[in-house]
Amino acid sequence: MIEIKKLTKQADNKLILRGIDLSIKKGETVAILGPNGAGKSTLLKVLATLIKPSSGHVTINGYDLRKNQMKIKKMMGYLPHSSLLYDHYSPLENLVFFGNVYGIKNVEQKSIDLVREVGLSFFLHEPVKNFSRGMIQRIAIARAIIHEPPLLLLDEPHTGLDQGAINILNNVILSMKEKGTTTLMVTHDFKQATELCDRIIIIKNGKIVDDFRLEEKKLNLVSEKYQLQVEGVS
Amino acid sequence: MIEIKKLTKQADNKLILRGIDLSIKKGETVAILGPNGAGKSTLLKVLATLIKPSSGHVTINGYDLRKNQMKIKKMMGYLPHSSLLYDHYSPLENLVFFGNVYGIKNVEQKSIDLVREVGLSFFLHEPVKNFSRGMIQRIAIARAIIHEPPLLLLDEPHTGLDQGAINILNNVILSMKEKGTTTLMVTHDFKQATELCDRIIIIKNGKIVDDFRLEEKKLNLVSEKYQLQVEGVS
Amino acid sequence: MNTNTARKQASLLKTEPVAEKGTLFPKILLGATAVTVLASIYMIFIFSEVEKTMGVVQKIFYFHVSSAWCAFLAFFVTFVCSILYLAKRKRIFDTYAYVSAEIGVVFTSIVLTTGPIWAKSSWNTWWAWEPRLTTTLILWFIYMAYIMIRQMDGVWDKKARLAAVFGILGFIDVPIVFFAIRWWQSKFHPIVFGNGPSQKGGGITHTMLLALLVSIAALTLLYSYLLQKGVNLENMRIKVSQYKEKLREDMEK
Amino acid sequence: MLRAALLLAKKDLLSELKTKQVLATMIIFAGLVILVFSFAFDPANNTTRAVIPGVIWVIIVFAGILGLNRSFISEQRNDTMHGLLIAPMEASSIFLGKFLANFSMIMIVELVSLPFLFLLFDFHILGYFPYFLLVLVIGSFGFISIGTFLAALSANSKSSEMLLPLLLFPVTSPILIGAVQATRIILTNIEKLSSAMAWIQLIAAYDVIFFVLCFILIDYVLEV
Amino acid sequence: MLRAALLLAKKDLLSELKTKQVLATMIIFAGLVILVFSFAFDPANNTTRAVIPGVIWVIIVFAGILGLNRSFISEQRNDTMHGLLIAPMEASSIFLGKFLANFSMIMIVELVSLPFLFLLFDFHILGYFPYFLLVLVIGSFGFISIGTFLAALSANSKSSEMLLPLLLFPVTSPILIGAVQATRIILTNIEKLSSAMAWIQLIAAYDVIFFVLCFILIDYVLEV
Ligand code: HEM
Ligand SMILES: Nc1ncnc2c1ncn2[C@@H]1O[C@H](COP(=O)(O)OP(=O)(O)OP(=O)(O)O)[C@@H](O)[C@H]1O
Ligand SMILES: Nc1ncnc2c1ncn2[C@@H]1O[C@H](COP(=O)(O)OP(=O)(O)OP(=O)(O)O)[C@@H](O)[C@H]1O
Ligand SMILES: [Mg+2]
Ligand SMILES: [Mg+2]
Repeated sequence: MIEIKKLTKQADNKLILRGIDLSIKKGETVAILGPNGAGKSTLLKVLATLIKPSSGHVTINGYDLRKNQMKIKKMMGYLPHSSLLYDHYSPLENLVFFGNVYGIKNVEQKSIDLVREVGLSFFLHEPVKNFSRGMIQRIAIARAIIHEPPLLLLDEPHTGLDQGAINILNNVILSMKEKGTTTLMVTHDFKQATELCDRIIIIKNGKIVDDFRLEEKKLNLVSEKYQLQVEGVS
Repeated sequence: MIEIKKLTKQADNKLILRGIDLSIKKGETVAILGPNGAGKSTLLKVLATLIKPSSGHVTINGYDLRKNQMKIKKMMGYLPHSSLLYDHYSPLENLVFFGNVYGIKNVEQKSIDLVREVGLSFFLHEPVKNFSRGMIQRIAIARAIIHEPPLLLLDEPHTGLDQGAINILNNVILSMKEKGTTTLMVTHDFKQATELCDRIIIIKNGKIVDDFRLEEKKLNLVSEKYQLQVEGVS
Repeated sequence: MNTNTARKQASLLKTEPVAEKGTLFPKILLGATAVTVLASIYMIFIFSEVEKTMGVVQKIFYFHVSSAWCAFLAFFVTFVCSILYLAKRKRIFDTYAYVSAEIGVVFTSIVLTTGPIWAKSSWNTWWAWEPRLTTTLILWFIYMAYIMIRQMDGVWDKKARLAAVFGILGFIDVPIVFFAIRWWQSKFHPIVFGNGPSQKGGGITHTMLLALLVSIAALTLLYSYLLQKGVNLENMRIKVSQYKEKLREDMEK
Repeated sequence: MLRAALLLAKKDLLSELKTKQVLATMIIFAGLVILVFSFAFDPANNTTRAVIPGVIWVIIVFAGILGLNRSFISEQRNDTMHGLLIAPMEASSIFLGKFLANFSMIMIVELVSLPFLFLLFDFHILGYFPYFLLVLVIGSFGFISIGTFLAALSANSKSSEMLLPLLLFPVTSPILIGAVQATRIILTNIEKLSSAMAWIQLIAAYDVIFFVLCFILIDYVLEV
Repeated sequence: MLRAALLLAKKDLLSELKTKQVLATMIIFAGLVILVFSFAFDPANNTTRAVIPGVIWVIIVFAGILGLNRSFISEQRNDTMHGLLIAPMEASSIFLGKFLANFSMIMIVELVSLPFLFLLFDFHILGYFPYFLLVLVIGSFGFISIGTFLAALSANSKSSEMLLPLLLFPVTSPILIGAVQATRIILTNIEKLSSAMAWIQLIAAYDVIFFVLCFILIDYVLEV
């Protein structure tokens, strides 16, 4: 699904990504761990076509990231730190707008279903700006998956969610996984990473320092490996 | 330290807080749990003098919230969802500005120390807007504690922090606790709540539904009680 | 906007006490208004004499001056209620301030239409950039801005607070309008009451003065009737939305 | 591509229209701007009449800047701009959508404010009305298209915030100069219509060149 | 209180020095207005002199609004406004700080653009220079102080850019009328200095009343 070769990203003179090589197969659920400022979000942004890499080569589903942006954009759902929602619009209006942008059919019904799924039916018509953090995050998740993308890029998706919403999100990710969706998830929460993912990548200082599969869901293994790699960093 | 009596908050006709009675003693560390949209952040905002309650009575350290705002503001450190930092300014400039606003002495040195403490010495002079989420959160924490307030209001302070930073934050909170600081912390992370706090409050639908002390640090107890109260909510 | 409020006013008059029950007061007010309005019409058109130089057009005078007075009164009520709101934070003051400002805008609009009609026949121009005319226009703009603040998005208490602040600031223009011709020695606009520098124009006789007083009384009564009615309507609207919210909350449980 | 652009324009205009206040706001705004000019320049005075062409374009530029600034800055809250960038729409659609929204807004402002202005300053332009309209439309077109482009540029490139104002005026000044001159000739000196037409042609050529250029270059501007 | 206000003003001005965006917009806009008017009028022509007082205040008003708009909206990013509100400083300090920053900005704009204007129109005002300066300062003072207050008020609205002129123009119009009249008398008709002084007194009185009012009322505006 995703092939990354010698990817680097430089901002001014600062190297943020220093040569990333990575290959992710279709259907995998990959967690990306790493200390603050390691370059995790930057990597996701590159994959989301939001920033151009300085050098290196990326293909997604066979499409070159530089040349076939339109195709890639269509099949990708991206959930960044910010919500990407219009403050003055209600959840429904937001979802309908983005649904239309992605050209999906039967937008209205689909949006209503999604809002119900994330448990905010009662707030369907209220402007998003009055929402609490967790409620905004729920709508943001709905926005990211409205076009049922075969590739999901999630940047700390569990932020601000309560226990119920975490369960909803995990179920969504798992059910999409069953449909064959590939998921990349940046997180600082080892517990969720172990629960959801079958592969863990640790990034430090713009480089991949560890990359292992997680056959049994063992929390200890993850924190051990993380400790080992990141020890003495901050 | 904090006395809340029959506090309600209404936005238009929507009741957000429906009669909160709470009394917190000096030096306590209290975790506030609850589902999304329960009104936790709103409660904190009321205490931070950011919104006026619709009815009810609040005193902090004996000062009335309506009348003695200045005194209360001076002794309160507040960390909300947004960072409250100026994007174009570097961490140093931000901290110096806020330090000056609080009228503390030797601002420059203190700011440098704080930035070092949160592990960002290397970024002392770079504008905050380029920072990663965790880095911003670190500076935001530094901003909230720069005047060594005897009362800390933290709204999901662990958001976006990596393991190292979580340890730093927890140490800061614990060491401030030893100095007698009272802390109110909204969080969705039971683990941190159990580790740090000696009292747990559960809010649901704008009301306090549970309030218990945590003599032994038992994670299970917290999630059990939470489950019990919030069950079937979302 | 202006036509909007005017229409609302019209519908206010038409839709009779369907929902409103209770005290006798509004009915008395309505009766008194009707009687004085009829009386003033009689006074204006039949009782009082026709002015010598201007002729029948001068009859506009009574509407012109009395609606100006009512506009001032309405804005004064807004001013006072705004202060009261900031001090007491009771929603009722806010409602009064708002409704009163809307009515005041309507009256100002009447002044701004009768004025030019009159001006066309007596000064032979629709409009002149003259202190009182300009300041009156500004007054109209200020209270349009006040209404725009009310239309902002957000919770009512925020809007009420900001509007109250602006209601206090904006009122400063009212005395300016009143004194404009007295300070600036206007060439155009006549002064009738008080002693300005140039005591010309007007030439008011006893019958005219009487007619004027009656029509001022009539319009003041009309104003209080409209105010009372508007406040009732607004209160009703608030109650309905409260019930709606309650229903929704019940559903939520 | 057009579909996406229309969607975007609709969204922008709807979010303005939702409150239903826009038109009221604009009318009052226009009235007030004219009020300010009537303080500044005595409308009765005949020489100040000559100000009108200038006033018209000052209004357009000023209202335009307010709108343009907003147009992309409003997409900064919650980074909604990123939402558009990751969506399967071309950068040129975003440009076109924003341009359409801005252009309709400025047209509404002009439609509302200029009649006021003429009324107030007692100006009669019936005969040359089509020409006047033409100047207005192509002048605003150029100003807004370049403005939209540069607003995108300045809103997006994080390091170069001072670009919008610094670039907008110099780049659009040929349009503005041409428009003021053409307006003046049409309104006060209609015999020289041919020279006004020359100005109009100049503006039109400039418009076309820049619109095409913006269309091509917007791809590079809207990279994050 | 003054200390906090100065801190805030310093912060705003420093961040302006870093990005230079607002000041650049204001100055370039001022330049544009001058340019447009110099097309409309032959600067050499003597009768067009009458326009200059108007042009001066048009520049101040419109450039001022561009700056005022920014002043509170810039505090919305990351909710830094809340940072100020929870700090132990009074609302009036915030007002004073913002006022100082805005006032210095507009003074810079005037300082830069007016000499340019006089040069272009070949105007000699040496004799009455102190009076002229006085009018400028107290006129700008009133305009900016009321403007800062209303900017704080309108920042609560979604379309604050449009709301601000709506609120600001009518409330400040007495100041503007007075300032234009006083400027005109001083620049073209110095014999009537006494009537200019009357205008100046009027403006001064208005300034004082409103400054005090704003100072009292800002508490209510800056509640969240
Ligand atoms: C063209 C627009 C006009 C406007 C906006 C206007 C506005 C006003 C206002 C606001 C007042 C009330 C102030 C007060 O009671 O002191 C007033 C009063 C009055 N107006 Fe007008 N007016 C206009 C035209 C005229 C004309 C054409 C005449 C007659 C030639 C006229 C004659 C009067 C008189 C006699 C009063 C009572 C004056 C007093 O003693 O204050 N007005 N006008
Ligand atoms: N435009 C930029 N200019 C300079 N440095 C930048 C820029 N953008 C990002 N950086 C730097 O790149 C580094 C990586 O940022 P990134 O957001 O990818 O971190 P992250 O791994 O997501 O961290 P976190 O866990 O805190 O979210 C940071 O040190 C940041 O300061
Ligand atoms: N201005 C407002 N107008 C209407 N409703 C509001 C307003 N502000 C907050 N609310 C509502 O109040 C409720 C509580 O919000 P609050 O931010 O306190 O929740 P929270 O407990 O912090 O949730 P989270 O865990 O998601 O952060 C939400 O349902 C929100 O929609
Ligand atoms: Mg990140
Ligand atoms: Mg919250």
